[in-house]
Amino acid sequence: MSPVQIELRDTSFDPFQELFEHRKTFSKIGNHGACSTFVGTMREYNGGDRVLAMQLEHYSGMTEKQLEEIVGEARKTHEILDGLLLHRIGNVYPGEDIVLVAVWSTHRKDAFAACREIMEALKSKAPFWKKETLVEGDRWVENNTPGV
Amino acid sequence: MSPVQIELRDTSFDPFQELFEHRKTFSKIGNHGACSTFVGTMREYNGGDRVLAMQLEHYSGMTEKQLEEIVGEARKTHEILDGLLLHRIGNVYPGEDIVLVAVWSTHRKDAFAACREIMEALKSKAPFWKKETLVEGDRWVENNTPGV
Amino acid sequence: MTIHVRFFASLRERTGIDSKTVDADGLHSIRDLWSALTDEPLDETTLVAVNKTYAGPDHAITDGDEVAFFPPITGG
Amino acid sequence: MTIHVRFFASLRERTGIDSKTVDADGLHSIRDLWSALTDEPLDETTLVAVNKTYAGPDHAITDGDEVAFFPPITGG
Repeated sequence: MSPVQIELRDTSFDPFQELFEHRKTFSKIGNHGACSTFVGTMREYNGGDRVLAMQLEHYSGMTEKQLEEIVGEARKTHEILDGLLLHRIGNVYPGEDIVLVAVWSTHRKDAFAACREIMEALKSKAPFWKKETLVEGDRWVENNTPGV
Repeated sequence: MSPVQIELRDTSFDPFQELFEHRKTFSKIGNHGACSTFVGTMREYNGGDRVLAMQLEHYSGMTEKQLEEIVGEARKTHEILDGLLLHRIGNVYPGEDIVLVAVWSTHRKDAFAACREIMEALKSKAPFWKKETLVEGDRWVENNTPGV
Repeated sequence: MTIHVRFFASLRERTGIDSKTVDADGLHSIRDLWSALTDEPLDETTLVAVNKTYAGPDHAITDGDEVAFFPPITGG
Repeated sequence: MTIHVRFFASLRERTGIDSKTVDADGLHSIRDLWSALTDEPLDETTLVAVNKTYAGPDHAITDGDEVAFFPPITGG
Protein backbone atom coordinates (compact mmCIF):
# COMPACT_ATOMS: atom_id res chain seq x y z
CA MET A 1 0.00 0.00 0.00
CA SER A 2 1.18 3.52 -0.74
CA PRO A 3 2.62 5.31 2.28
CA VAL A 4 1.37 8.61 0.86
CA GLN A 5 -2.01 9.96 1.94
CA ILE A 6 -3.72 11.60 -1.05
CA GLU A 7 -6.75 13.87 -0.74
CA LEU A 8 -8.72 16.36 -2.78
CA ARG A 9 -10.18 19.11 -0.61
CA ASP A 10 -13.12 21.35 -1.46
CA THR A 11 -12.45 23.72 1.45
CA SER A 12 -9.36 25.71 2.41
CA PHE A 13 -6.65 24.05 4.48
CA ASP A 14 -3.48 25.18 6.22
CA PRO A 15 -0.58 23.04 4.93
CA PHE A 16 1.59 23.50 8.01
CA GLN A 17 -1.19 22.56 10.41
CA GLU A 18 -1.92 19.55 8.20
CA LEU A 19 1.74 18.51 8.32
CA PHE A 20 1.88 19.02 12.08
CA GLU A 21 -1.18 16.79 12.52
CA HIS A 22 -0.08 14.27 9.91
CA ARG A 23 3.27 13.70 11.57
CA LYS A 24 1.52 12.80 14.83
CA THR A 25 0.09 9.73 13.08
CA PHE A 26 3.53 8.21 12.45
CA SER A 27 3.76 4.97 14.40
CA LYS A 28 7.56 4.97 14.12
CA ILE A 29 9.83 7.98 13.65
CA GLY A 30 13.28 6.39 13.93
CA ASN A 31 14.07 6.47 10.20
CA HIS A 32 12.33 9.66 9.13
CA GLY A 33 15.49 11.74 8.78
CA ALA A 34 14.37 14.03 5.99
CA CYS A 35 11.16 15.74 4.91
CA SER A 36 10.78 17.83 1.79
CA THR A 37 7.58 19.74 1.19
CA PHE A 38 6.10 22.04 -1.41
CA VAL A 39 3.14 24.37 -1.00
CA GLY A 40 1.53 26.12 -3.95
CA THR A 41 -0.57 29.16 -3.07
CA MET A 42 -2.97 31.23 -5.15
CA ARG A 43 -1.45 34.60 -6.07
CA GLU A 44 -3.36 37.86 -6.43
CA TYR A 45 -1.95 38.55 -9.88
CA ASN A 46 -1.32 36.32 -12.88
CA GLY A 47 0.21 37.58 -16.10
CA GLY A 48 -0.22 41.15 -14.83
CA ASP A 49 -3.95 40.79 -14.18
CA ARG A 50 -5.65 40.95 -10.84
CA VAL A 51 -7.34 37.62 -10.08
CA LEU A 52 -10.33 37.75 -7.76
CA ALA A 53 -11.05 34.04 -7.54
CA MET A 54 -10.33 30.76 -9.25
CA GLN A 55 -12.36 27.67 -9.98
CA LEU A 56 -10.44 24.42 -9.85
CA GLU A 57 -12.10 21.78 -12.01
CA HIS A 58 -10.98 18.16 -11.91
CA TYR A 59 -11.94 14.79 -13.40
CA SER A 60 -13.35 12.86 -10.48
CA GLY A 61 -11.87 9.38 -10.40
CA MET A 62 -9.15 10.02 -12.93
CA THR A 63 -7.47 12.77 -10.93
CA GLU A 64 -7.16 10.55 -7.87
CA LYS A 65 -5.94 7.65 -10.04
CA GLN A 66 -3.29 9.81 -11.68
CA LEU A 67 -2.08 11.11 -8.33
CA GLU A 68 -1.70 7.53 -7.09
CA GLU A 69 0.24 6.63 -10.23
CA ILE A 70 2.48 9.69 -9.92
CA VAL A 71 3.37 8.71 -6.36
CA GLY A 72 3.88 5.09 -7.45
CA GLU A 73 6.24 6.26 -10.17
CA ALA A 74 8.29 8.33 -7.70
CA ARG A 75 8.53 5.32 -5.38
CA LYS A 76 10.22 3.29 -8.12
CA THR A 77 13.37 5.41 -7.85
CA HIS A 78 13.13 7.05 -4.42
CA GLU A 79 12.52 5.77 -0.91
CA ILE A 80 9.30 7.28 0.43
CA LEU A 81 8.61 6.37 4.07
CA ASP A 82 5.55 8.56 4.39
CA GLY A 83 3.88 11.43 2.59
CA LEU A 84 0.93 13.74 2.28
CA LEU A 85 -0.54 15.11 -0.94
CA LEU A 86 -3.44 17.55 -0.74
CA HIS A 87 -4.98 19.44 -3.67
CA ARG A 88 -7.81 21.94 -3.65
CA ILE A 89 -10.83 21.66 -5.90
CA GLY A 90 -13.71 24.11 -6.28
CA ASN A 91 -13.55 27.84 -5.57
CA VAL A 92 -10.20 29.17 -4.39
CA TYR A 93 -9.30 32.74 -3.37
CA PRO A 94 -5.98 34.64 -3.36
CA GLY A 95 -3.75 33.65 -0.46
CA GLU A 96 -5.37 30.21 -0.16
CA ASP A 97 -3.22 27.14 -0.67
CA ILE A 98 -3.82 25.02 -3.74
CA VAL A 99 -1.45 22.11 -3.32
CA LEU A 100 0.69 20.47 -0.67
CA VAL A 101 3.23 17.73 -1.41
CA ALA A 102 5.26 16.31 1.48
CA VAL A 103 7.66 13.38 1.40
CA TRP A 104 9.52 11.78 4.30
CA SER A 105 12.61 9.65 3.60
CA THR A 106 15.64 8.41 5.50
CA HIS A 107 17.97 10.81 3.69
CA ARG A 108 17.46 14.19 2.06
CA LYS A 109 18.38 13.10 -1.47
CA ASP A 110 15.28 10.90 -1.78
CA ALA A 111 12.99 13.36 -0.01
CA PHE A 112 14.02 16.32 -2.18
CA ALA A 113 13.92 14.39 -5.45
CA ALA A 114 10.62 12.62 -4.77
CA CYS A 115 8.84 15.82 -3.69
CA ARG A 116 10.08 17.66 -6.75
CA GLU A 117 9.23 14.86 -9.15
CA ILE A 118 5.75 14.37 -7.72
CA MET A 119 5.11 18.11 -8.02
CA GLU A 120 6.33 18.31 -11.63
CA ALA A 121 4.37 15.19 -12.62
CA LEU A 122 1.24 16.55 -10.94
CA LYS A 123 1.56 19.73 -13.00
CA SER A 124 1.66 17.79 -16.26
CA LYS A 125 -0.40 14.64 -15.59
CA ALA A 126 -3.08 15.15 -12.94
CA PRO A 127 -6.29 16.47 -14.55
CA PHE A 128 -6.98 19.84 -12.93
CA TRP A 129 -8.00 23.00 -14.75
CA LYS A 130 -7.95 26.53 -13.45
CA LYS A 131 -10.47 29.15 -14.48
CA GLU A 132 -9.70 32.63 -13.21
CA THR A 133 -12.23 35.30 -12.32
CA LEU A 134 -10.79 38.65 -13.37
CA VAL A 135 -12.32 42.08 -12.90
CA GLU A 136 -13.58 41.96 -16.52
CA GLY A 137 -14.71 38.35 -16.63
CA ASP A 138 -13.49 34.75 -16.60
CA ARG A 139 -10.65 33.04 -18.42
CA TRP A 140 -9.17 29.55 -18.50
CA VAL A 141 -5.51 29.35 -17.55
CA GLU A 142 -3.82 27.90 -20.61
CA ASN A 143 -0.35 26.99 -19.42
CA ASN A 144 1.57 26.34 -16.26
CA THR A 145 4.77 28.25 -15.53
CA PRO A 146 7.83 26.06 -16.08
CA GLY A 147 9.17 24.25 -13.02
CA VAL A 148 12.63 23.41 -14.20
CA MET B 1 17.99 43.28 4.38
CA SER B 2 17.66 39.54 4.04
CA PRO B 3 14.06 38.36 3.89
CA VAL B 4 15.11 35.11 5.58
CA GLN B 5 14.84 34.80 9.35
CA ILE B 6 17.82 32.80 10.66
CA GLU B 7 18.00 31.35 14.16
CA LEU B 8 20.01 28.86 16.16
CA ARG B 9 17.88 27.12 18.77
CA ASP B 10 19.12 25.36 21.90
CA THR B 11 15.74 23.75 22.59
CA SER B 12 13.51 21.51 20.47
CA PHE B 13 11.10 23.07 18.01
CA ASP B 14 8.31 21.84 15.77
CA PRO B 15 9.06 22.94 12.19
CA PHE B 16 5.46 22.89 11.04
CA GLN B 17 4.22 24.95 13.98
CA GLU B 18 7.09 27.36 13.32
CA LEU B 19 6.08 27.65 9.66
CA PHE B 20 2.44 28.13 10.59
CA GLU B 21 3.38 30.96 12.96
CA HIS B 22 5.99 32.43 10.62
CA ARG B 23 3.54 32.75 7.77
CA LYS B 24 1.20 34.79 9.96
CA THR B 25 3.86 37.53 10.06
CA PHE B 26 3.72 38.12 6.30
CA SER B 27 2.47 41.63 5.70
CA LYS B 28 1.59 40.83 2.11
CA ILE B 29 0.78 37.44 0.64
CA GLY B 30 -0.22 38.30 -2.92
CA ASN B 31 3.02 37.10 -4.55
CA HIS B 32 3.93 34.15 -2.34
CA GLY B 33 2.89 31.48 -4.84
CA ALA B 34 5.37 28.78 -3.88
CA CYS B 35 7.00 27.52 -0.71
CA SER B 36 9.63 24.80 -0.55
CA THR B 37 10.76 23.47 2.80
CA PHE B 38 13.18 20.92 4.15
CA VAL B 39 13.22 19.40 7.61
CA GLY B 40 16.11 17.27 8.87
CA THR B 41 15.33 15.07 11.84
CA MET B 42 17.58 13.03 14.12
CA ARG B 43 17.33 9.32 13.36
CA GLU B 44 17.59 6.53 15.90
CA TYR B 45 20.25 4.69 13.93
CA ASN B 46 23.31 5.89 12.03
CA GLY B 47 25.61 3.54 10.14
CA GLY B 48 23.86 0.59 11.78
CA ASP B 49 24.43 1.84 15.34
CA ARG B 50 21.76 2.90 17.78
CA VAL B 51 22.24 6.57 18.65
CA LEU B 52 20.94 7.65 22.06
CA ALA B 53 21.68 11.36 21.80
CA MET B 54 23.71 13.87 19.85
CA GLN B 55 25.60 17.01 20.77
CA LEU B 56 25.55 19.73 18.15
CA GLU B 57 28.58 21.98 18.48
CA HIS B 58 28.87 25.23 16.51
CA TYR B 59 31.21 28.20 16.17
CA SER B 60 29.28 31.07 17.68
CA GLY B 61 29.43 34.09 15.41
CA MET B 62 30.87 32.28 12.42
CA THR B 63 27.95 29.87 12.07
CA GLU B 64 25.42 32.73 11.94
CA LYS B 65 27.67 34.66 9.51
CA GLN B 66 27.99 31.66 7.20
CA LEU B 67 24.24 31.05 7.22
CA GLU B 68 23.66 34.69 6.24
CA GLU B 69 26.19 34.34 3.42
CA ILE B 70 24.64 31.09 2.20
CA VAL B 71 21.24 32.77 1.99
CA GLY B 72 22.81 35.81 0.29
CA GLU B 73 24.43 33.52 -2.25
CA ALA B 74 21.10 31.80 -3.03
CA ARG B 75 19.45 35.21 -3.48
CA LYS B 76 21.90 36.07 -6.26
CA THR B 77 20.31 33.52 -8.56
CA HIS B 78 16.85 32.91 -7.08
CA GLU B 79 14.00 35.14 -6.00
CA ILE B 80 13.41 34.71 -2.27
CA LEU B 81 10.40 36.65 -0.99
CA ASP B 82 10.58 35.27 2.53
CA GLY B 83 12.19 32.42 4.40
CA LEU B 84 12.91 30.73 7.68
CA LEU B 85 16.08 28.88 8.63
CA LEU B 86 16.29 27.21 12.03
CA HIS B 87 19.10 24.97 13.25
CA ARG B 88 19.44 23.17 16.57
CA ILE B 89 22.51 23.45 18.77
CA GLY B 90 23.26 21.60 22.01
CA ASN B 91 21.80 18.23 23.00
CA VAL B 92 19.44 16.62 20.51
CA TYR B 93 17.52 13.35 20.85
CA PRO B 94 16.13 10.88 18.25
CA GLY B 95 12.96 12.16 16.61
CA GLU B 96 13.84 15.79 17.30
CA ASP B 97 14.27 18.12 14.36
CA ILE B 98 17.75 19.45 13.61
CA VAL B 99 17.21 21.83 10.74
CA LEU B 100 14.42 23.65 8.96
CA VAL B 101 14.89 25.54 5.69
CA ALA B 102 11.86 27.25 4.13
CA VAL B 103 11.80 29.53 1.09
CA TRP B 104 8.85 31.43 -0.35
CA SER B 105 8.99 32.64 -3.97
CA THR B 106 6.57 33.73 -6.65
CA HIS B 107 7.09 30.53 -8.65
CA ARG B 108 8.09 27.00 -7.68
CA LYS B 109 11.33 26.93 -9.68
CA ASP B 110 12.98 29.53 -7.44
CA ALA B 111 11.52 28.13 -4.22
CA PHE B 112 12.67 24.56 -4.95
CA ALA B 113 16.12 25.55 -6.14
CA ALA B 114 16.83 28.05 -3.36
CA CYS B 115 15.72 25.66 -0.60
CA ARG B 116 17.85 22.88 -2.01
CA GLU B 117 20.90 25.06 -2.55
CA ILE B 118 20.70 26.58 0.92
CA MET B 119 20.43 23.11 2.42
CA GLU B 120 23.40 21.73 0.46
CA ALA B 121 25.53 24.81 1.24
CA LEU B 122 24.61 24.58 4.92
CA LYS B 123 25.83 20.96 4.95
CA SER B 124 29.24 21.94 3.57
CA LYS B 125 29.84 25.49 4.82
CA ALA B 126 28.07 26.23 8.11
CA PRO B 127 30.26 25.18 11.06
CA PHE B 128 28.30 22.56 12.98
CA TRP B 129 29.69 19.30 14.30
CA LYS B 130 27.75 16.28 15.50
CA LYS B 131 28.95 14.05 18.31
CA GLU B 132 26.85 10.94 18.79
CA THR B 133 26.25 9.15 22.07
CA LEU B 134 26.14 5.42 21.34
CA VAL B 135 25.49 2.62 23.79
CA GLU B 136 29.27 2.02 24.05
CA GLY B 137 30.43 5.64 24.15
CA ASP B 138 30.75 8.80 22.06
CA ARG B 139 31.92 9.39 18.50
CA TRP B 140 32.25 12.37 16.20
CA VAL B 141 30.29 12.09 12.95
CA GLU B 142 32.92 12.33 10.24
CA ASN B 143 30.93 12.81 7.06
CA ASN B 144 27.54 13.88 5.86
CA THR B 145 25.53 11.65 3.57
CA PRO B 146 25.55 12.98 0.00
CA GLY B 147 22.65 15.20 -0.97
CA VAL B 148 22.87 15.02 -4.73
CA MET C 1 -21.38 -0.16 -29.36
CA THR C 2 -21.92 2.51 -26.73
CA ILE C 3 -19.27 5.02 -25.66
CA HIS C 4 -19.61 7.46 -22.79
CA VAL C 5 -17.97 10.70 -23.82
CA ARG C 6 -16.91 13.52 -21.50
CA PHE C 7 -15.45 16.94 -22.13
CA PHE C 8 -13.70 19.06 -19.53
CA ALA C 9 -12.84 22.70 -18.90
CA SER C 10 -12.53 24.94 -21.99
CA LEU C 11 -13.37 22.00 -24.28
CA ARG C 12 -16.61 21.43 -22.42
CA GLU C 13 -17.50 25.10 -22.86
CA ARG C 14 -16.50 25.16 -26.54
CA THR C 15 -18.38 21.99 -27.50
CA GLY C 16 -21.25 22.73 -25.13
CA ILE C 17 -21.06 19.06 -24.10
CA ASP C 18 -20.40 17.93 -20.56
CA SER C 19 -21.10 14.25 -21.10
CA LYS C 20 -22.88 12.29 -23.77
CA THR C 21 -23.57 8.65 -24.56
CA VAL C 22 -22.70 7.95 -28.18
CA ASP C 23 -23.82 5.09 -30.40
CA ALA C 24 -20.44 4.33 -31.88
CA ASP C 25 -21.16 1.47 -34.27
CA GLY C 26 -18.68 1.68 -37.12
CA LEU C 27 -16.23 3.83 -35.19
CA HIS C 28 -12.85 2.31 -34.39
CA SER C 29 -10.51 4.85 -32.84
CA ILE C 30 -10.56 7.89 -30.60
CA ARG C 31 -10.00 9.94 -33.75
CA ASP C 32 -13.14 8.45 -35.37
CA LEU C 33 -15.15 9.23 -32.24
CA TRP C 34 -13.92 12.84 -32.19
CA SER C 35 -14.86 13.34 -35.83
CA ALA C 36 -18.34 12.00 -35.16
CA LEU C 37 -18.81 14.62 -32.45
CA THR C 38 -17.36 17.78 -33.95
CA ASP C 39 -16.17 19.35 -37.20
CA GLU C 40 -13.03 20.72 -35.56
CA PRO C 41 -9.76 18.86 -36.17
CA LEU C 42 -8.41 16.93 -33.17
CA ASP C 43 -5.86 19.45 -31.88
CA GLU C 44 -2.61 17.83 -30.84
CA THR C 45 -2.70 19.66 -27.50
CA THR C 46 -6.01 17.96 -26.69
CA LEU C 47 -5.57 15.21 -24.13
CA VAL C 48 -7.52 11.98 -24.27
CA ALA C 49 -8.29 9.46 -21.55
CA VAL C 50 -9.95 6.10 -21.99
CA ASN C 51 -11.40 4.70 -18.78
CA LYS C 52 -9.41 7.32 -16.82
CA THR C 53 -6.06 6.36 -18.38
CA TYR C 54 -4.28 8.54 -20.94
CA ALA C 55 -4.54 7.26 -24.52
CA GLY C 56 -3.46 8.39 -27.98
CA PRO C 57 -5.81 9.35 -30.84
CA ASP C 58 -5.33 5.97 -32.54
CA HIS C 59 -6.34 4.01 -29.48
CA ALA C 60 -9.15 1.54 -30.34
CA ILE C 61 -12.46 2.11 -28.58
CA THR C 62 -14.54 -0.75 -27.25
CA ASP C 63 -18.10 -1.06 -26.02
CA GLY C 64 -18.74 0.65 -22.70
CA ASP C 65 -15.59 2.78 -22.73
CA GLU C 66 -15.57 6.15 -21.01
CA VAL C 67 -13.66 8.52 -23.27
CA ALA C 68 -12.66 11.97 -22.04
CA PHE C 69 -11.30 14.92 -24.01
CA PHE C 70 -9.65 17.82 -22.25
CA PRO C 71 -7.22 20.73 -22.74
CA PRO C 72 -3.70 20.89 -21.24
CA ILE C 73 -3.94 20.63 -17.48
CA THR C 74 -3.16 23.54 -15.19
CA GLY C 75 -3.28 22.23 -11.64
CA GLY C 76 -0.84 22.55 -8.80
CA MET D 1 51.90 40.00 17.19
CA THR D 2 49.05 38.28 19.03
CA ILE D 3 46.76 35.67 17.48
CA HIS D 4 43.68 34.17 19.13
CA VAL D 5 43.53 30.51 18.18
CA ARG D 6 40.49 28.26 18.51
CA PHE D 7 39.97 24.56 17.88
CA PHE D 8 36.61 22.90 17.44
CA ALA D 9 35.05 19.47 17.73
CA SER D 10 37.41 16.47 17.29
CA LEU D 11 40.37 18.82 16.74
CA ARG D 12 39.72 20.49 20.08
CA GLU D 13 39.68 17.09 21.76
CA ARG D 14 42.80 15.86 19.95
CA THR D 15 44.87 18.97 20.66
CA GLY D 16 43.40 19.47 24.10
CA ILE D 17 43.08 23.17 23.21
CA ASP D 18 39.78 25.03 23.15
CA SER D 19 41.22 28.53 22.71
CA LYS D 20 44.63 30.04 23.21
CA THR D 21 46.29 33.40 22.70
CA VAL D 22 49.56 32.94 20.83
CA ASP D 23 52.53 35.29 20.59
CA ALA D 24 53.07 34.91 16.85
CA ASP D 25 56.07 37.16 16.20
CA GLY D 26 57.98 35.75 13.24
CA LEU D 27 55.01 33.70 11.98
CA HIS D 28 53.54 34.68 8.62
CA SER D 29 50.90 32.22 7.48
CA ILE D 30 48.22 29.94 8.88
CA ARG D 31 50.59 27.07 8.14
CA ASP D 32 53.34 28.67 10.27
CA LEU D 33 50.86 29.16 13.11
CA TRP D 34 49.73 25.52 12.93
CA SER D 35 53.33 24.27 13.04
CA ALA D 36 54.01 26.41 16.10
CA LEU D 37 51.08 24.74 17.90
CA THR D 38 51.43 21.06 17.03
CA ASP D 39 53.81 18.50 15.53
CA GLU D 40 51.04 17.02 13.36
CA PRO D 41 51.01 17.96 9.68
CA LEU D 42 48.18 20.31 8.62
CA ASP D 43 45.73 17.77 7.21
CA GLU D 44 44.11 18.92 3.99
CA THR D 45 40.66 18.08 5.38
CA THR D 46 41.21 20.55 8.23
CA LEU D 47 39.23 23.74 7.72
CA VAL D 48 40.58 27.14 8.66
CA ALA D 49 38.75 30.38 9.37
CA VAL D 50 40.34 33.78 9.94
CA ASN D 51 38.04 36.21 11.71
CA LYS D 52 35.11 33.89 11.00
CA THR D 53 35.74 33.70 7.25
CA TYR D 54 37.18 30.62 5.53
CA ALA D 55 40.86 30.94 4.57
CA GLY D 56 43.54 28.76 3.03
CA PRO D 57 46.73 27.58 4.78
CA ASP D 58 48.84 30.23 3.03
CA HIS D 59 46.66 33.10 4.21
CA ALA D 60 48.79 35.75 5.97
CA ILE D 61 48.02 36.31 9.64
CA THR D 62 47.96 39.78 11.16
CA ASP D 63 47.97 41.09 14.71
CA GLY D 64 44.69 40.46 16.56
CA ASP D 65 43.36 37.82 14.15
CA GLU D 66 41.09 35.08 15.43
CA VAL D 67 42.16 31.88 13.71
CA ALA D 68 40.03 28.74 14.00
CA PHE D 69 40.90 25.18 13.01
CA PHE D 70 38.19 22.56 12.64
CA PRO D 71 37.34 19.20 11.04
CA PRO D 72 34.86 18.77 8.15
CA ILE D 73 31.48 20.05 9.23
CA THR D 74 28.53 17.75 9.83
CA GLY D 75 25.49 19.92 10.44
CA GLY D 76 22.03 19.86 8.94
